[in-house]
Amino acid sequence: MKTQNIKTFFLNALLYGAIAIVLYLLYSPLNDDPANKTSSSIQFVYQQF
Amino acid sequence: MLPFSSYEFFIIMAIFIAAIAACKFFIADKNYKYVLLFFNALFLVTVYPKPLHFFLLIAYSYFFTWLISDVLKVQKKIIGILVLLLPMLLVKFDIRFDFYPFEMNNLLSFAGLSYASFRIVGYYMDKSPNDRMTDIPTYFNFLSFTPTLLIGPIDKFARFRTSQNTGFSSINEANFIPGWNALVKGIIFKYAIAELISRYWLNVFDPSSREALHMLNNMYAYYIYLFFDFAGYSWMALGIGKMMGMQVPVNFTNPFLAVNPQDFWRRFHISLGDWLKEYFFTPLYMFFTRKKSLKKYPLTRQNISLLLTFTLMGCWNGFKLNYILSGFLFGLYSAVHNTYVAECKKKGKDVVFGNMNPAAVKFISIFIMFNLVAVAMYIFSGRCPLV
Amino acid sequence: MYVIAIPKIIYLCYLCASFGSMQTEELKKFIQDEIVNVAFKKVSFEESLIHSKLLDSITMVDLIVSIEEKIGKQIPQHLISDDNFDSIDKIINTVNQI
Amino acid sequence: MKRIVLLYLLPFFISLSLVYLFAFNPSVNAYFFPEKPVPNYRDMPAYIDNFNGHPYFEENFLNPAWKENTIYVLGSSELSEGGEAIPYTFIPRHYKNFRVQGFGHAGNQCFSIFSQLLANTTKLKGAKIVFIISPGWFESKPTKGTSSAIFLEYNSDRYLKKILTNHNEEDGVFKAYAEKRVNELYSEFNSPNLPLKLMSFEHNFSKSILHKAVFALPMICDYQLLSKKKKLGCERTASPAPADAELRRVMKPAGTVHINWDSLLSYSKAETLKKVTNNSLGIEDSYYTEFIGSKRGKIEPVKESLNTELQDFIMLVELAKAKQINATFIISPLNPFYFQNQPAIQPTVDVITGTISKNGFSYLNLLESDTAKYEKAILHDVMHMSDYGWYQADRYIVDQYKLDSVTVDHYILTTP
Repeated sequence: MKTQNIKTFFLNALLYGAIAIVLYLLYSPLNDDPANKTSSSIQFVYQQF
Repeated sequence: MLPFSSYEFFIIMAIFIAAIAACKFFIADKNYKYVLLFFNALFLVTVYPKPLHFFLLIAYSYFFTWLISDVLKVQKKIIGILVLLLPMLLVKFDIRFDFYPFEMNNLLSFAGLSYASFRIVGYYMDKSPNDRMTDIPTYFNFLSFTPTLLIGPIDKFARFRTSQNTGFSSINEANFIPGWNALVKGIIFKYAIAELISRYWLNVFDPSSREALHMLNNMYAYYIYLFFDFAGYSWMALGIGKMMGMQVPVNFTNPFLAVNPQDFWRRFHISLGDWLKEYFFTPLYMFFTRKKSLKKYPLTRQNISLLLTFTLMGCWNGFKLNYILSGFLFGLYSAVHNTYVAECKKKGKDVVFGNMNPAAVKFISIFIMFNLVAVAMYIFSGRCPLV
Repeated sequence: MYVIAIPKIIYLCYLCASFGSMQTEELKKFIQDEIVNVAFKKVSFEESLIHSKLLDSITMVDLIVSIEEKIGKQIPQHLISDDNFDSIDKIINTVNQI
Repeated sequence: MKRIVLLYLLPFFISLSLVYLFAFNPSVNAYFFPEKPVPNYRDMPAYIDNFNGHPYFEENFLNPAWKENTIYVLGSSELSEGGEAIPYTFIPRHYKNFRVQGFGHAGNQCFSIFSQLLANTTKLKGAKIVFIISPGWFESKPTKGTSSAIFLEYNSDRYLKKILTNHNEEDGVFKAYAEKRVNELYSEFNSPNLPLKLMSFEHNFSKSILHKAVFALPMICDYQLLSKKKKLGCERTASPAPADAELRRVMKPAGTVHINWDSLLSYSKAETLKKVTNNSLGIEDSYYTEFIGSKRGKIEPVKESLNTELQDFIMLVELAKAKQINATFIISPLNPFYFQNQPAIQPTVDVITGTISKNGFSYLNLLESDTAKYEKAILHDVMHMSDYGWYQADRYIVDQYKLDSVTVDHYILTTP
């Protein structure tokens, strides 16, 4: 049980760290990808689906 | 601010979850619904755009459900449905009034209207004339539960109420951890995978290009993007819901592995598939089956019902050619599959694949289904230059 | 129009009366046979029909309509749900609620 | 509970703080997002359509060094038409040491202009600004106000940040208005930038104690990020031009001839009418055949209380007064032969002119709804001024800013 917990802890830390880095790279204000720029008009595809 | 539109939403949700969990220690179990009511209303009032519209829609639907089913006792469900859907139909048909030069859209449309309408009709259809109207807090929560407010899943009233009754006792470790994991999964799907697909695949090819390679790329990219984006939303809603003590139905289970249209709608946007099946397909097919004149043509009435159901789904998205066509296409897939199944039953053998290895049949089915769905979604997206 | 309706009503009353005396067991047997017709499988009274995916929405409606014809009454919309029709026992319960 | 905190929340916070350190480390950022050189000062062209495509002009907009000899003409679609008579071409060619800066394209309505000015409050005092007011903004759909897309074209996050961090008490009412309007547009923005978010949140925050409770934490986080963002160097932009830069651009007139406005006007009127032969509406032939034919327009007036654009306009005029802008207004015409119920717009125009006068500004009203009095040459289509129309505007601007005693270049004028 103890080792299981430690494993979960490290796996989670690794996973969350990886997600956070990906999100940082995608959404950093320095990333000037057009998709990262403020734009207008929202699409309600899901609302309509 | 709309739900899930920026990271601040998650901060607000974290505050809400912590506050609801804290209430568990001070407030009796049976009063969970009032706590939920408070936070749902708080979200609508403070964060949501056009809260008044939403409150009015809830009041409108509650009043008319009561009037039609309890007071007037209207037998024909269709009349009630039309009355309850009136706000949404006005918006979808873009009806204008002369005294106000804007489209009705401006006055009536607000985020979440379609999903609220699904739930309103669901409640009305499930309610028996002998049942009394449910209490207002539960009804309000059912329509305005924050995580599912904007993009579903479409819960069923009975399931929602059962879950609400055990609200506080569901806030525990056994629910929190799966909830948290679902939220993480949703975040990966929506904010990492879907965003990567959108930036580096979907938006690379010009949607108006008619070159086969570009169209194929657009088609697959859109389908895969749509799945990750939409499934991401659904998992996040499920996760946040669980952490608040509510069970939100699962909306996606590997649609890419679907072997036939029926299987697909049990994996992709499950709650919509169930809704259409229960409140549209079943009554419609029942109507046809009860007709003596159609007795001899079971296959015809099944296929017509399927086509109508999915075309309605297309219309629901909006009265535009691409939506209706994609709905019709989904209907066609289901009708063809239904005919095939009926033939197999009649002949007692598989009329297409014969005695082929079941694993191979499954593989081929998955491949065909994946491509058919991708085509229909491509048309749905409005990015197809041929439509 | 009402004149035409009278024999119909009398007939319905007769059916209701006969249903009251009809053995539940008979109805159960009937449903069991119907399921064999639509799904090619003989099921026990407790076995799950819908959640086990034995019946889909089409075969479920076929079953409901044949039950309706047998008992001479329509099953109202609000009673039609997966849970109410999941096994033969549950169907009997549901039919008794009409 | 212990399990949740240790196995799930703790790794979450560890990863969060790691990324926090990581994301605000200049060398890490420089590695992933290499710096791009910031363009230096470029000559301001006489006409700029928006800031979005030309961010380096932002700092030069209303540059105090040029205050004395620059007139700004702010408006919408009519400015992108060009031509000899348009003020930003005509005036610099004929008036010594004076330049006119045209700014704006279709859709640059009152709130967009309001917000551009509010971002530059310190530069407003005494600035010479001509507002070209289009009556089309105040009827039918445009009454909803500046669209979110157009708003973003003119109001970068740098401008919005200036509004947000302006704590000057006398600007409070304007700031609150801008926040309210941003909040109304907010759900239309995709991935809104920090100042946009904060403006919307600030508006909500001020509403009630419940709003405060909900928005406090997000706002703290966002203000934190906003202050960090500057350190990251996300706000690099061109520095303003040197004080003498503008003088190099001014055209020096060659000769000195006094403009005879009356003959210029009658000449251009006759020239414009020559292009109208196939219709009795006073619309140029090519435009008429391509767009008009038997089609007629209809004014759809909107009540004052529902007319967001009108509220925006009133705030714009009040801002101009409070900031002591040397402002004047030109109301451009509509074609009453095309808009057959044109008098319907008159109540709205009365509010506009009333607001202008009440705040002590002057205006030129070129709108004429009476078909008998309407001069057919003033527009070349149904709402854009012809050369004849523009010369009237030029004359008004020249009179207004007392440029009339200056010398003039003769080379484009062929007055009879």
